[in-house]
Amino acid sequence: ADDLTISYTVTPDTLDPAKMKTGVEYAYSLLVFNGLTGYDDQLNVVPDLAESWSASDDLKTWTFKLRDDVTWHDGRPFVAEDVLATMKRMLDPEVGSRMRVNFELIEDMSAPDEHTVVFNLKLPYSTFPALFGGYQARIVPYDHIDTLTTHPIGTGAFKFVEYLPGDRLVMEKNPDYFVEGQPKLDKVTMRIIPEFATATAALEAGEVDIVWDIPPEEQEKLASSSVAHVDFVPTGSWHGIIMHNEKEPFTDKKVRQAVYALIDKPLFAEIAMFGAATPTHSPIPPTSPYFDKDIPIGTADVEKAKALLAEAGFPNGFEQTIYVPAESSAMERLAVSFRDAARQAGITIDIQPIPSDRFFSEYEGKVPLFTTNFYGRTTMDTMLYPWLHSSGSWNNNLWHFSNPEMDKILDDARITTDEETLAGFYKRVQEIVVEDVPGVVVYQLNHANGVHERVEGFKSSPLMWPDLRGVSLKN
Amino acid sequence: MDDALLSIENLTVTYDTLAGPVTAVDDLSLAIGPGRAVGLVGESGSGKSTVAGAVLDLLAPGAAIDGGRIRFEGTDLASHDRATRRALLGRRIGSVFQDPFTSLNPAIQVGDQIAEPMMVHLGVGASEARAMTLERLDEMGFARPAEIAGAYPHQLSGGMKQRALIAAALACEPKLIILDEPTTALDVTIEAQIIDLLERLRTEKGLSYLFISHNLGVVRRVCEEVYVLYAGRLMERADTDALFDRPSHPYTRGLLASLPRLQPPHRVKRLSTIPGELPDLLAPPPGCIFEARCPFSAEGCDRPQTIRVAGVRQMTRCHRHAEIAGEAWPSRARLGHDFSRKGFGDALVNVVGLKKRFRMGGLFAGIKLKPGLPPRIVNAPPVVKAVAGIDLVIRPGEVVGLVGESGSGKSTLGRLLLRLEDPTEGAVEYDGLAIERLPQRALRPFRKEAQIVFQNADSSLNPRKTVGETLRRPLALFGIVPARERAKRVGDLLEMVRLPRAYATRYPHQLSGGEKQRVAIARALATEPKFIVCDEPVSALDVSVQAAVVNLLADLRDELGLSYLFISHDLAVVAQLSDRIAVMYRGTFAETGTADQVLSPPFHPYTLVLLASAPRVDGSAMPDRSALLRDAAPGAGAPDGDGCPFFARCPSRIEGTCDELPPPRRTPAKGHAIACHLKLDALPTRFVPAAPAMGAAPGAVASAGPE
Amino acid sequence: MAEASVDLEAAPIAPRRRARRRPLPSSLVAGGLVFAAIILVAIFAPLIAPYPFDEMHIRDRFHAPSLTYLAGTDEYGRDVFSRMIYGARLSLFMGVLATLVSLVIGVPLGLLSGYMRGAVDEAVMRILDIMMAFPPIMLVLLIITLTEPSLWKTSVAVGFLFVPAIARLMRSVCLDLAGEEYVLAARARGEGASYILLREILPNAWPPIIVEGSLRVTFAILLAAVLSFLGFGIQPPAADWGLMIAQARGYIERAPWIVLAPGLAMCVTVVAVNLFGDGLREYLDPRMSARRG
Amino acid sequence: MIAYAAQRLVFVVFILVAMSLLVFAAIYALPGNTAAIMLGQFATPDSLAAMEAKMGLNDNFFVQYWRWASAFATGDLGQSMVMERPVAPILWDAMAKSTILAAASLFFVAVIGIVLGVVAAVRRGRPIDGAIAIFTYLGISVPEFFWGIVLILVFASWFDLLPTMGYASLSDGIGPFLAHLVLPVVTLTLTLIAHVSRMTRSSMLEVLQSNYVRAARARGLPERRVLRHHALRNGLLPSITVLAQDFGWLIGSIVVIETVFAYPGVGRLLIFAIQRQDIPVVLAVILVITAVYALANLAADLMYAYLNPRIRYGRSVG
Ligand SMILES: Nc1ncnc2c1ncn2[C@@H]1O[C@H](COP(=O)(O)OP(=O)(O)OP(=O)(O)O)[C@@H](O)[C@H]1O
Ligand SMILES: Nc1ncnc2c1ncn2[C@@H]1O[C@H](COP(=O)(O)OP(=O)(O)OP(=O)(O)O)[C@@H](O)[C@H]1O
Ligand SMILES: [Mg+2]
Ligand SMILES: [Mg+2]
Repeated sequence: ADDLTISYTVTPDTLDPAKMKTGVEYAYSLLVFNGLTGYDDQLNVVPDLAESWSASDDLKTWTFKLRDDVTWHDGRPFVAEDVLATMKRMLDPEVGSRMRVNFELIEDMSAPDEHTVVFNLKLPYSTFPALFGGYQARIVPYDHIDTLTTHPIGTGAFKFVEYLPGDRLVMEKNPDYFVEGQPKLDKVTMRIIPEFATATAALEAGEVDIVWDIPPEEQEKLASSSVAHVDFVPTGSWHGIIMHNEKEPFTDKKVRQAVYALIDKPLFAEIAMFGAATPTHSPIPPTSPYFDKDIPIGTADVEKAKALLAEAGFPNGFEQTIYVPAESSAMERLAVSFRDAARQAGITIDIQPIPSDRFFSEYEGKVPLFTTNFYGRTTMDTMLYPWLHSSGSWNNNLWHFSNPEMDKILDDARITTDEETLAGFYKRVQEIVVEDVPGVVVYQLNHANGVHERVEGFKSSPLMWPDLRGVSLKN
Repeated sequence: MDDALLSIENLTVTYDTLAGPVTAVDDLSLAIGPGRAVGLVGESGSGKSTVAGAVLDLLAPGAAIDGGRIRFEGTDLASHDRATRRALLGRRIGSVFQDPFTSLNPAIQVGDQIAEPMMVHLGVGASEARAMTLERLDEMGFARPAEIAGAYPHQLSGGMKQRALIAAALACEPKLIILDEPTTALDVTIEAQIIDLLERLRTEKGLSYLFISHNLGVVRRVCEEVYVLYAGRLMERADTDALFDRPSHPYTRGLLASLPRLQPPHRVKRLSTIPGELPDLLAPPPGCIFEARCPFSAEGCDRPQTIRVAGVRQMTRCHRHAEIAGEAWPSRARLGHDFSRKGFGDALVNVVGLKKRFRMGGLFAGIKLKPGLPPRIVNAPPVVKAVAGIDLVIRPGEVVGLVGESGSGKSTLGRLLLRLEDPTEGAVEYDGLAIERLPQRALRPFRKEAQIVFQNADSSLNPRKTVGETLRRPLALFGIVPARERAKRVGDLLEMVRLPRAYATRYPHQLSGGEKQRVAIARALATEPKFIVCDEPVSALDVSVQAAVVNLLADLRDELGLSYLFISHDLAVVAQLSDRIAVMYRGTFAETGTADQVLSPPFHPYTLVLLASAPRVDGSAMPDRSALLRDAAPGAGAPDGDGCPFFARCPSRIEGTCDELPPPRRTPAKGHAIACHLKLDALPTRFVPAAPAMGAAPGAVASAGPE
Repeated sequence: MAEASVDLEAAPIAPRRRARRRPLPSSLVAGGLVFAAIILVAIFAPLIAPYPFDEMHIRDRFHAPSLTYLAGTDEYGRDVFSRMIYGARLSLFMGVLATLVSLVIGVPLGLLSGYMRGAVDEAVMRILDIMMAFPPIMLVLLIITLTEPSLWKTSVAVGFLFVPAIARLMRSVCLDLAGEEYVLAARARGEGASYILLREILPNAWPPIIVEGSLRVTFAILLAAVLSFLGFGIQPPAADWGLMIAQARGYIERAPWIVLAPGLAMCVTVVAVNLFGDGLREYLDPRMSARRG
Repeated sequence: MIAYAAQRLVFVVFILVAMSLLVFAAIYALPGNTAAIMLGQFATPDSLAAMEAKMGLNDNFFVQYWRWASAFATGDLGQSMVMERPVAPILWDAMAKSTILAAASLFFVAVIGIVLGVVAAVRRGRPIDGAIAIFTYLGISVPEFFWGIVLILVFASWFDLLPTMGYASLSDGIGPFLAHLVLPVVTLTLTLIAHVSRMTRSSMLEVLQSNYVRAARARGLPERRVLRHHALRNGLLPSITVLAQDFGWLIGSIVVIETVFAYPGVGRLLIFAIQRQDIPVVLAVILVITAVYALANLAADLMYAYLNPRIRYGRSVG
């Protein structure tokens, strides 16, 4: 039988798609569930459970037509009520879904018939369908919500078999999957292997077939391997050095500019990621058509930094602690590089690693200086608005940046469909970011997987989702 | 002497100490024929145990054999490899170590330790070995062998351990047995019984003994031939009778003169001693090693010496043995004070109704399942009444001698007096202070005044403290002398117990048995106490040191008014020192009274046995003990009821009375009490069994004897 | 007094003159010297190390050992040899401080509960049971979250973690020794519990304490490494052997020297500390003689 | 003695109660809570409040404790707040796996450690003594994860002799079951052996000088028997303490081993739960560990009494 094993470092916290927040959970949910929409390789929105959709002219009413040939893993047909139930949950603060903020623009929703769903929005939103491709926006069965965390039932290519926390999550082929010819594998096992050294050894020993999201320092090992290789793709995910704009000394734009001037992005990318990353200015990835190639990617200018610091009243630099999530060696290297660079301008940096869970709940956005990472989003709006708009949810969690021009551009972009205008907007966004420095987005990451030679048809996705539906094994 | 079972030729052993090499045995030759019993005597520290160690190949680390050969059954032991040599032990050469307290493994039941060599050497099965073990224990005079076999060493008294060790040495009936002070912890009745057993084994089975002892009485009884050792050198060798009757070496004479005798009057005479101490073994004098202490020394004694013939089968190492033949050891004895007329003051120690019980057996001993629904577990471990109701008064300046069978509770009583053990019942008063329930902190002033010399000197010395540290502590603790004088005082204390001052730097493991004992005595004296419990303080000492120590104790009593509870199994020593004597049997006093009262008629039947069993150096025949005791083993007592504890062994017992009612106190004279159902006039008066006094009224009160 | 004490003056004062000192066991000397050397290296690290511990030579990352970089360079191009030398500071500090804390608290506690028996013993032991069952990670986490972490806090915390172990060991030894007659003898002299514990029992309890203590130094250093491994470690870029090993574990194949250098340093330290302990234990035992039979 | 053991068993219950309070208080004292951690960066005040209310995190400490404790007392280990699945099956599963690992390691540590210690003591100062010292110190010279990774590289990756990681249940066959255990057990053993063996050596040295060992030799018992029967019984006391302690240390080490070997045990479960402040899971895991640990110590204490008859627990007669 074609049984594929893929390794992850952390165990899923939950099997409930609405509550997910880690790669391993996304991977599972994308195999077991479907969204209304999805993305293709170029990140274009494509149909999934919804066959088609249409918007009212004011971009406030959206109608989705659902497929009628889909059944749940327990045999019940998929209907509009499932979508309504799913979205109701999504909006319930008790559920605590990450995507609730995105969907809060929904005014109300209804199901005129079994295969149609209509959403009325509070404000016009041009990329609304893309939201349904989001990781958490998986459609769940209205009648099995209670057992989602213990025995999830979905519509996806694979059926959930068992989950042993800390050990493995097993899924088997769904023979009734609505896409012809998929899936090809009989069984998928997600193994939890916390240590990459172990995972790569297991890959070489043939005990696992894919090592998901292999960090740069491990990629080297597979370069010389005869049985496995590294498959990678640039993503929209980024690492940044974040300054809290409302905390001293970063309230002063000059200080932020000084910090920016100290950062040699290509060098940092090399040190932190061993080159498996692309320097950039803003959350807009270099792979995006909107990326502004004209803005130079900074190499360090210590003199300029010193001058700026002196102007800001820190001729001798200052002392600051930078917090990093402990589990990420790349971010730690980023911090170490920054410490080294900052020292040249007289800034003394202490590095303080904090266990991730605690870091994200207690430190991020609350301390003056830290590093963090972000998964890429699929639309320009979701990529920029939350971070750079003064009311953006992330902005308020990170750099607390406020620039009226930026706010206006982002607001306008939401209701613009004209490509030309949009391109202009986004170019300006990048200029402001470099000029005003809310924080430093240092580089965009590559997403890499260690793949055994017997795996066929696997392609790393910029969404970091291991799409196994079309994958098969050589024997 | 090629037919010798064991022959030691020119043995020299040295110990490596911080101060330099100590020659503990110097050029010693010795031979033991098959079926012979050879004694090895000599002052404490003269190297006796070292000889034993050398034969057994079990010398302490730091010891080295620097010369000589040891042959067993004709082959040089050094030519054997380790394992072969080891295999001889236990099977062909048995041994009993000097220190019974530490020679038993604390974690293994006594019976198993005895059975083990049988299983290893004789290849018998476990059950058979067990049966044989019980037999051996029975021979050793244990009343209930099975209980002893199941006990752990710490649950046994000193004498019991010693007997268990002898049983283990005899386990496989080896050809040669090396007995190092095998009777130090035994009371005379058991000692006699064991000596009988040894004698029987020798004549019947042809066992040979190397019998190391300072107890000349026992040596005289056991041995046919005696070697006298002094400072590692052989002083004299002779057949037993010749040695005791015609000692050729001055040192031998000194030893014999130091012996305490059982004859009255007691306690007024000082023992004669050999003044001085062992020479410095780091640098022994080139000439006669005894010269410094020899009253007969004359010019020329500092010439190097060889051993020479002094008579029939008698050899001696004395330049002047011919000239001094017949001269007696000069007795420098002077009379001690006599307090008897003055009387004593109020009670210093006052004990009323004292009791102490212990539980016996292993982890699960006494745990039984009680049938029923649900079955219940009851925990009723066997209990020993070590002290079973004692009243005792000790007055200032008074010495109370405590004698009694091994395991009769002497040590326990001693510990109870000092609150080292909490009594189960009863009261102990010291100087008007009820100490039995006081918290330890409140006992501090009492502790300074009341001291103890433990029965086992070895384990009572901290192995990681030098002698000097051990002795300095009480001085510092009680501020007896200012700090800068302490070193000198330590030296004084050492000299008081006849140890060289240089010993202050030694660790306990570098001392011989008797030396440790003396350190322990010195430690007790250091606090300048008023009352000392002396638990067998001289059992490990040779007679000359013993005499010195006894004299010292007597002097302290006379000059400073010290009181002692003096526990010993040596009646002569007890008689020498004590004002009053208590005879203990199974936790109670069988008889109490002044020394003269107890040692002269009328006797408690048990006292009589004790007196009759005491070994004699004069070689006179022992009375037939079988007439004095019933067959029952020592320690056998009345069935658990209230009867007389001596019932089972008493030849004069009154069936139906003695076994059921507690014996009444008969007082033949003021201050003399005998706990016995026999009427006063029926009590034995001579060393012959009295006719059982039939129909003696239980509880009859005897009239006070003549004053 | 007695006749035995006559002519005191004539008797020579104890012949100290000839007393020679007990020879130091070779393990004590060897272990001690190496350990002292390591401590010296730690103290004078800035003088000895060819580079600052955090100086990066990014062009020379993963440089194999050579004359320029004696033990090669790490993933930042920092000189591994220099970091190893600086690492001695943190690792030794951690190891020694933690061990001291645990001994200072654990030994008296264990002695007390082993000697007092009864209620004190039960109380102390049960509290220690609870302490010991409290997972170390939890404690460290508490400390890290409730306060800003720092090396000495972690060391003290680790020391606390070791307390129950030490106390239990001490107690078992003490239970055994308290039954000895020399302890009874001290009680008979009216010695207070503190003297008995410190001067009678403790000297006989040294061997296990020494063995345990020297192992604890090791364990503390190791625990630091494990904490780094689990993400609760020392703050980078500080060099600590454990941290160095933890961070370099991914490069075992590519650049083994990054792991081997601190590993070797730890190895030498561990052996030296324990050898020293063995020697000390031997030296303190009067029964161990230089001459063996 | 039985009464003492029973008393101690009752005390284990007290320990558990005390421990649960302690852990509860500790987690309570930590800044943040499960809801905050689960929502992480995405926490908005309204969702945080809603979630806290749902989880009952706003209640008073004692109410929260009582809610948990009363359920726990009836055998209901509760639900993981994060995973939203019952704790019991997860816990027992992880526990069973860790137990196998721990028991096997402890067994080897005890046997090999004691043997090495005894040999080193008997051959004090000889080359073999040194060799044993070096060997045992090597094990603790570098952290266990290092050994784990090296062993994986050598035996699983280069020689391909053993599985790299994970766990096989007995139903997969005894071969794979054992094969999966080899490397983790070896690693754990390597890191723990020094402690036991050094301690055994030290106490054996002490015992070997004792008079009763000399006496046993004088009875002609073969050296083996002297060692095994006479010396070891007394020399083992500290080793038992150390083993009981190492049991605790093992639980710490096991986290690392489980991480390196991707072994789904209780150590990683605990870390997982602690990091997320998942109170029911943390408590359940810690309490089980505490119970096991307390029982191990009880066993050690009873073992002392067995090996050393001078130690008696409880009151003496009379
Ligand atoms: N380990 C040792 N180190 C140094 N000296 C020792 C050692 N053992 C014994 N000695 C010394 O050797 C001498 C002889 O000791 P040994 O034990 O043979 O005497 P002993 O005749 O048996 O004495 P006792 O009758 O007191 O038992 C003594 O002076 C003693 O101090
Ligand atoms: N700790 C203990 N546990 C159990 N039984 C004990 C304990 N100590 C003493 N006994 C028992 O108490 C009784 C009296 O012992 P004790 O040591 O007082 O005897 P003793 O008269 O001093 O004997 P010996 O002359 O042989 O030294 C013995 O039967 C002994 O077995
Ligand atoms: Mg002797
Ligand atoms: Mg006694």
